[in-house]
Amino acid sequence: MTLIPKRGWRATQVAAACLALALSGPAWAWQEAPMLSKMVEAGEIPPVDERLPAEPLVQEVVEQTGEYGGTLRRAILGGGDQHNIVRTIGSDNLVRWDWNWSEVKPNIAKSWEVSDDATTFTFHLREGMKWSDGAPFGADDIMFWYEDVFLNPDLTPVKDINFVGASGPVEVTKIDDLTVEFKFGEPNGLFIQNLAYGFSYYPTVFAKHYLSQFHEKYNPDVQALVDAEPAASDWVQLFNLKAGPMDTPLFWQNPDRPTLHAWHLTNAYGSTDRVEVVRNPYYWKVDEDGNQLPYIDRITYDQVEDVETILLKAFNGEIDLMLRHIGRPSYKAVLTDNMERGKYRFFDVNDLPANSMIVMMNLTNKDPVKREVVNNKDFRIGVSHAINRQEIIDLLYFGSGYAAQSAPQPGSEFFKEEYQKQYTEFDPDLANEYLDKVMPEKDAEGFRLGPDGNRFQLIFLVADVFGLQYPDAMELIKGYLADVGVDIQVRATDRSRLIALHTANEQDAYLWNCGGGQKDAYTAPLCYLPMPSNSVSWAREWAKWATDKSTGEEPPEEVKAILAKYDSVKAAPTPEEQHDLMAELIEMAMDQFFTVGLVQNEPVFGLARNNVRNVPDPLPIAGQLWFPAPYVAQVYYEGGQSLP
Amino acid sequence: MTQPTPIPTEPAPLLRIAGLKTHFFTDDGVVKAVDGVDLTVEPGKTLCVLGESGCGKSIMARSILRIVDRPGRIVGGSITYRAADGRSVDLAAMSPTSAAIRQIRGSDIAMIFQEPMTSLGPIQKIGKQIVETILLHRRMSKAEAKETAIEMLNRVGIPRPRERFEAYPFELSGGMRQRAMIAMALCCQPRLLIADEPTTALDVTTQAQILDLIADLKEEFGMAVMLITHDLGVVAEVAEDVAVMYLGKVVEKGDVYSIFEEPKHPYTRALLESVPRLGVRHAGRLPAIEGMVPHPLVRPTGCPFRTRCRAFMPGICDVHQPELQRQGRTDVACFLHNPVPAHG
Amino acid sequence: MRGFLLRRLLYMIPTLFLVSITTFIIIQLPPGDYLDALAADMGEAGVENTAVMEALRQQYGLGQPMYVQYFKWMKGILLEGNFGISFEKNVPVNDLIWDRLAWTFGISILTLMFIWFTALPIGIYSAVRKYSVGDYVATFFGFLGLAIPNFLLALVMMYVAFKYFGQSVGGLVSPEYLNQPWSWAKFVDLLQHIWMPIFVVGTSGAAALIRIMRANLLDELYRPYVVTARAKGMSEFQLLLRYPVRVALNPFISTIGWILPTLVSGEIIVAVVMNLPTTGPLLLRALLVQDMYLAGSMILIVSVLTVIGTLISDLLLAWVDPRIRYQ
Amino acid sequence: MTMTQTELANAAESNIDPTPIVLGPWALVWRKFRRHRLAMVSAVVVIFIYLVAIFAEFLAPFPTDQTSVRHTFAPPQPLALFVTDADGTRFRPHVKGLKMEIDREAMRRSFAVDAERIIPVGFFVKGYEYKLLGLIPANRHFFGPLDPRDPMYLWGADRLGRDMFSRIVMGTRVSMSIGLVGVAVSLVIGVAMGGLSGYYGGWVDTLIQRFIEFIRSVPTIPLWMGLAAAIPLDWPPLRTYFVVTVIVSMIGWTSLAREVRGKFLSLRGEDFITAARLDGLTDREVILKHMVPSFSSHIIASLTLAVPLMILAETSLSFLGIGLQPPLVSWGTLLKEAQNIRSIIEAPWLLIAPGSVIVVAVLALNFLGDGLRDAADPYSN
Repeated sequence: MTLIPKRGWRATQVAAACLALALSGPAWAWQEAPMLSKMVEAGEIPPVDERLPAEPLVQEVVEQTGEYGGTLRRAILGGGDQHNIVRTIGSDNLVRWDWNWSEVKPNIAKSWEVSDDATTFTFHLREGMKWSDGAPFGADDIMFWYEDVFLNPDLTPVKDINFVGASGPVEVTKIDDLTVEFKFGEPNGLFIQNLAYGFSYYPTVFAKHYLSQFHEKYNPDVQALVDAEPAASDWVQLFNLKAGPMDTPLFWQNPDRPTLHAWHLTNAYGSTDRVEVVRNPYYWKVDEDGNQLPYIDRITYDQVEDVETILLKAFNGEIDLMLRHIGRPSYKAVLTDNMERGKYRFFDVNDLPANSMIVMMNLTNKDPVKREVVNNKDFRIGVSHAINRQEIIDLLYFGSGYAAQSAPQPGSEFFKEEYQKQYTEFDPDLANEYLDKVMPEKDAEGFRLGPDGNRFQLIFLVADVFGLQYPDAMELIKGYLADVGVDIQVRATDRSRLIALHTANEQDAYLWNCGGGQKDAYTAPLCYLPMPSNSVSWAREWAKWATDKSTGEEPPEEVKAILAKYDSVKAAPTPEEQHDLMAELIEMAMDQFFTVGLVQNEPVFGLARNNVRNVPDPLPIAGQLWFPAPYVAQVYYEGGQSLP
Repeated sequence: MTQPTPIPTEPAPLLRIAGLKTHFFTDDGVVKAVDGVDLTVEPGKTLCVLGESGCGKSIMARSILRIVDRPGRIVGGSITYRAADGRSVDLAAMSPTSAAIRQIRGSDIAMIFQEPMTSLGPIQKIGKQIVETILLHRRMSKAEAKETAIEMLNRVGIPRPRERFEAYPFELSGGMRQRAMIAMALCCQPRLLIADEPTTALDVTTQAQILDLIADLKEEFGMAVMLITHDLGVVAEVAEDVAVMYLGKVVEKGDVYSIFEEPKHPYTRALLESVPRLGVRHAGRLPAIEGMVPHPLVRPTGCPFRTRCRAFMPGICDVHQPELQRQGRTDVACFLHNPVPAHG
Repeated sequence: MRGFLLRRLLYMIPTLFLVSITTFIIIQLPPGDYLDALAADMGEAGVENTAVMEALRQQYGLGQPMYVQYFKWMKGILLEGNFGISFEKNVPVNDLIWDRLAWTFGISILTLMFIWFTALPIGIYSAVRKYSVGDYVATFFGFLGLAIPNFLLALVMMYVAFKYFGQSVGGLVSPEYLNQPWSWAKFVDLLQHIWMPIFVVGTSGAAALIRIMRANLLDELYRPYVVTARAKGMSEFQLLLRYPVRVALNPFISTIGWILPTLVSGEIIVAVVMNLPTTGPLLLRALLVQDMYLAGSMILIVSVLTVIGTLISDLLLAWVDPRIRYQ
Repeated sequence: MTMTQTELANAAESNIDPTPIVLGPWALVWRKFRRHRLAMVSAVVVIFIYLVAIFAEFLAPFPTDQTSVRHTFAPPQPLALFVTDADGTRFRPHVKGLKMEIDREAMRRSFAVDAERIIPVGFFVKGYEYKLLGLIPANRHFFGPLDPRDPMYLWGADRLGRDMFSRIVMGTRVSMSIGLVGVAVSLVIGVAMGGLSGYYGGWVDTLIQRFIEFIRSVPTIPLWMGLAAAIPLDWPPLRTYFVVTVIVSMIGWTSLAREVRGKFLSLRGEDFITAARLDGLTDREVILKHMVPSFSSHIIASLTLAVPLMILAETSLSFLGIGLQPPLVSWGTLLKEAQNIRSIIEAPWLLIAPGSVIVVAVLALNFLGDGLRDAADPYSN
């Protein structure tokens, strides 16, 4: 496998050199990392001018121009922690969000145009841009993805929702080697936003020169490769193995795959004690002084089995920059105690979902009695008033955070205090009043009887996720609800079982969080309307219906109206229209009060060694926003290496 | 030991036990298993120690070699052994783990036990166990030791000794095992062989063979034998001298003819009466000794046998302890024969 | 002896067959499959990607009925020695486990040695000096070792190592030696780390062994053959080692075969806490995410090891104890 | 010797000193056991622990789920017996109040002793309501603050401000009963299987031995995980608890069965068993009347030694998150909650308290079992 990129590089070397000579003016004098200079001297790679595109992305730095060198040390859990890598190096799409998460900026595409009706999007690529193995990157790679991967029913049995409009999948055409056009059958006003989020990595991760060897269309002898690979039994499996999705471990298990990322893998995730990534000599970003990024030579991820070990490593100063796993409120105190020993500081992380802790009651429950009750808004209001949010906050989060509904959060363009505060006050009498409207009868033990005359009982699933002590919260909630006569049973379970149960629509209720509190209200309004999702389901059957009218279950009119409104948001061509329609949608959703939000956390935190610079502070992150990935390239060590 | 021992006319004894006391300090109290035993073993002679189970004869024998298990301990008396070079040592004064006593064990004084099934190491080959003993006491190479061992196995009447050398104990019959034991005991040509009920676990024919073997070997090696038994038949067959023990004491001793012809102690008499004899018809049941051996922790006052004695004399036997005194041809400890001390 | 061996080998076949089926059932018992676990990982990271799931469902062939999956798996193992692939690591199970099994065996053997070297002398002492102060002390620490849950000890020791020795915690080598070729320095570093898991895993094993040795030896210590040996004039130490200890050791020899499988799967929790590159964490992770073939293969291997281990134990026992051999 | 034995009957009439009373086997066991001092002490400890388990609600001053916002991670408060003030020193058990400060930056609460504030503690105080032995409604507690709303954290408080002392006391019931129930399950299966195997021998023995080998060859943790995960989620916690117990007992029965088999095998050849058979007793009678009694003391000893194993197994299960679930409290779940660096550093009592209780209980049970085992064979030595 390693031979192919090399051959590819040799083949393209001449052409690339010609292009560079012909097209790139000598206006810039690029600088490179010392480690790359050595490689240039040794003849291993071409000089920096030939590696960079004609117009590299000039990356604004957070604080100041940095220094080259150093290894960024992190820890990675033994399995399932691919987002650890994704969020440090993975996210480099056609376009990106700026580091305040306010505006979409050029990235791989140096510019783009949107047609007036918001159906056609034309992207201009950077001339002379190269994959991490030195092979040129261009429109053909995007077309390879589109024609041979995306449209291939074997490789893509289900199309990613971001590239599908109401009338079908997007149409992509190559205008020339550096220009591609994405065309939808109807207006798609959110496309550029979507494209800036993590998932939309697809068009720019399929290196045709490398991956075509695994594709039956390009390699008639692909069966030989299949036979040589014990983990694959046909070419589709082989292709998936070599070109897996970035948000699964697969992507990070193929170090041979060329990428456009700032660092590339030297070994596969999961097979050794340490995953190591080394700088991509062809990375296409420079700082304002013309220094090729990234500043930092390599990143190591030491594989550990237990979060406790990561903490101890942090105390020991063996973690240079990290927020995943350790940025939890409960670790703040011990991390504070060891700041001097570990020589690190904290930075704020703006992880603001619509709500950190949401009671999601299944509105499409299979049990008709439970469904009838939870679909009654008065019941949900009653539940909401019965919960002592402040006590939860005080007990679990040291009083940091505030009571809130699942709604746009402060800072969001849709924020309204009335949304955030509705039904959040703790008032058992009021709760009883509302609940009496739904289930006035009680049994001998004081628990309310359902419409069928039996004690009404909901089984809540709870998994210990997000480091937010959900199981503890659930015990408290159980008590609050018992006080107002609602019998709930708590069943602690692990995450995967919880997911398995709710994707089978076999749950009554569970605790989770929900995106859509900030800018992502447009693209991930998971708690404002029924949407297909792996982890959020309060009305799974309606969501199914919304994507495919032949499946699932038709929702009531009010819900259909919200779904229709979202279609109109997507169709709106201008940001202003989008905003207005989205605001209307949120208003409708708030009135429906689908889910009961409980707590909004204060910003969490990340940890950086004292000489790690250019760390965005506060750093916004969200489920879709795979930060800090696009901005790690401009992080550097003062002194060129980590503190001893 | 109020009287000085009469100066023997014969050569000095091989082993002289005087006032030996071996007590067991258990949680429930002190068990006086051996409580003042006086014995002598003459060179080249066979002494039979006779007594019921639990009378302390085995403990006495083990005391000689100092292999009494804890919590047993010698608390008094002496065991004087006259070595081949004529010097005498007091075994009772030695430390049971000392090199000196270890040199005597197996080499000067050897012992065989009543359970040939369990007295051999279960998972070591017979030959190895014998060779081990030889190498402990004799300076010779392993090969020589092996030859000696095989020769010894042959000598004790084990057929195909070279083959049996490689056998494990469980592969042999009881008689063969006891022969192997004897071979092991005699491989260093001891001057005294202590045989602790060596035939109990064997069938009658084998018993006779083993006894014959011991007698033959005794002659051959010119060693003394201390045979511990409860079997009067055995005594009659092999003994030259006899000592009768009861509750940790020797109650009567003498040469075998005197004891059998003229037993003086009521216990000795009772023992002899309880043996069926050819040609003697008993009117009813064979007479047996009345009563049971007292509990070891509850020793009777005065004469230990008084609880079962047909000639019990109140006021004498339960007050005074009889001492062993020469009466005619035997030594006996009984107030029927000995003078009663004036004061208790 | 040959008949015995043959019979035992024959018995193994149905046992192993049963084991393979049970293994498969065990890994299928929990509801859901690997993709649910993957979805959960993604969901916790806030990632929503429903399209990916469908593609992967085909990739892993998870839609097929259970017996089909079982037969495919068994066929691969029996005919090609192919244990299937790990869903999460996307490499053949074979590539993943042997390395870790080697580490596991290494640590197991060292632990075993640690246990034997500490426990046997203490156990012998404890039996010979029964009810002495030393015996009470040994007994007390023995039971203490049994009573402290291993993972508790592991965590506390790690914290102590971190707090007072400033040692880099977790794993068997310091971070700077990860992914490095073997060198003397790396080996020394390994020695500095490896004692901790050996100690933690060893304590409870040693504790149990002390107790067993003491009990076994007490059974043998007052047997007539010991008296015989003593009467031969052997020194106490010599005869102790040659006779009663030798016999009392038999039960241990018979457990050698058991040790490997228990250490492979028994110390999972310690391995997770201490971050050891052994099979334990791999197995646990595989079970948690229902990485079916990986988990199944490891359980199967452990089970086979147990069965083989039992056989080896029995053979060893027959070898060291002639009484059994000739039965 | 035969002569003494035949005379046994006549012994009484002759001039015999009082012989010590002949003790029955159980009395002998007891006599031997009593001498094992450590085991005696342990027996007392074990009885004490079970009493705590039985009267848990009475002994626990607070409900296990009573949270307190003001006392998360409150350190243990020492119990003082005397009050010294202007009126002199008087006997008045109390704990000192706690002052709490929040450090928002480090997200922690720190506590200082408020020497001014005395929280009087009394015996047989009123508190939350419960049912003694599950039957008798009551609200008196052995001891506690006179005002049940006052805080008293003798062993500190956990992350939700719950009283560790009460939680450990209540956890005793679950943990200790898991041991007992688990052992009972093991006993039934183990004796039945071992008995069949050892008594009949032959193909029955082979079959059962293969089965045991098979069970033992399946690694425990995957087996546990598989079984635990297969428990339907809508089962109430108590039923889940029972199933977990059965799962835990899976580890016990095979070794017990082997032991029983060994005993059966050795007894089978004994004369008294042969005699009983020749007397025409059925197999069942032989087993129950003659064989089981002759090794029951051994079985009891092994059972005692199995209980601590079960307790530890439960902690392992809890550690893996597949054991008991809240609101059930066991020592294992308490230990699991404290299994993190944060607890070791910030609230070590969360680890120390349940940890030492487990160690003490397991130690006591082990010593007890050891003593029983030593005493089990009254005729040895």
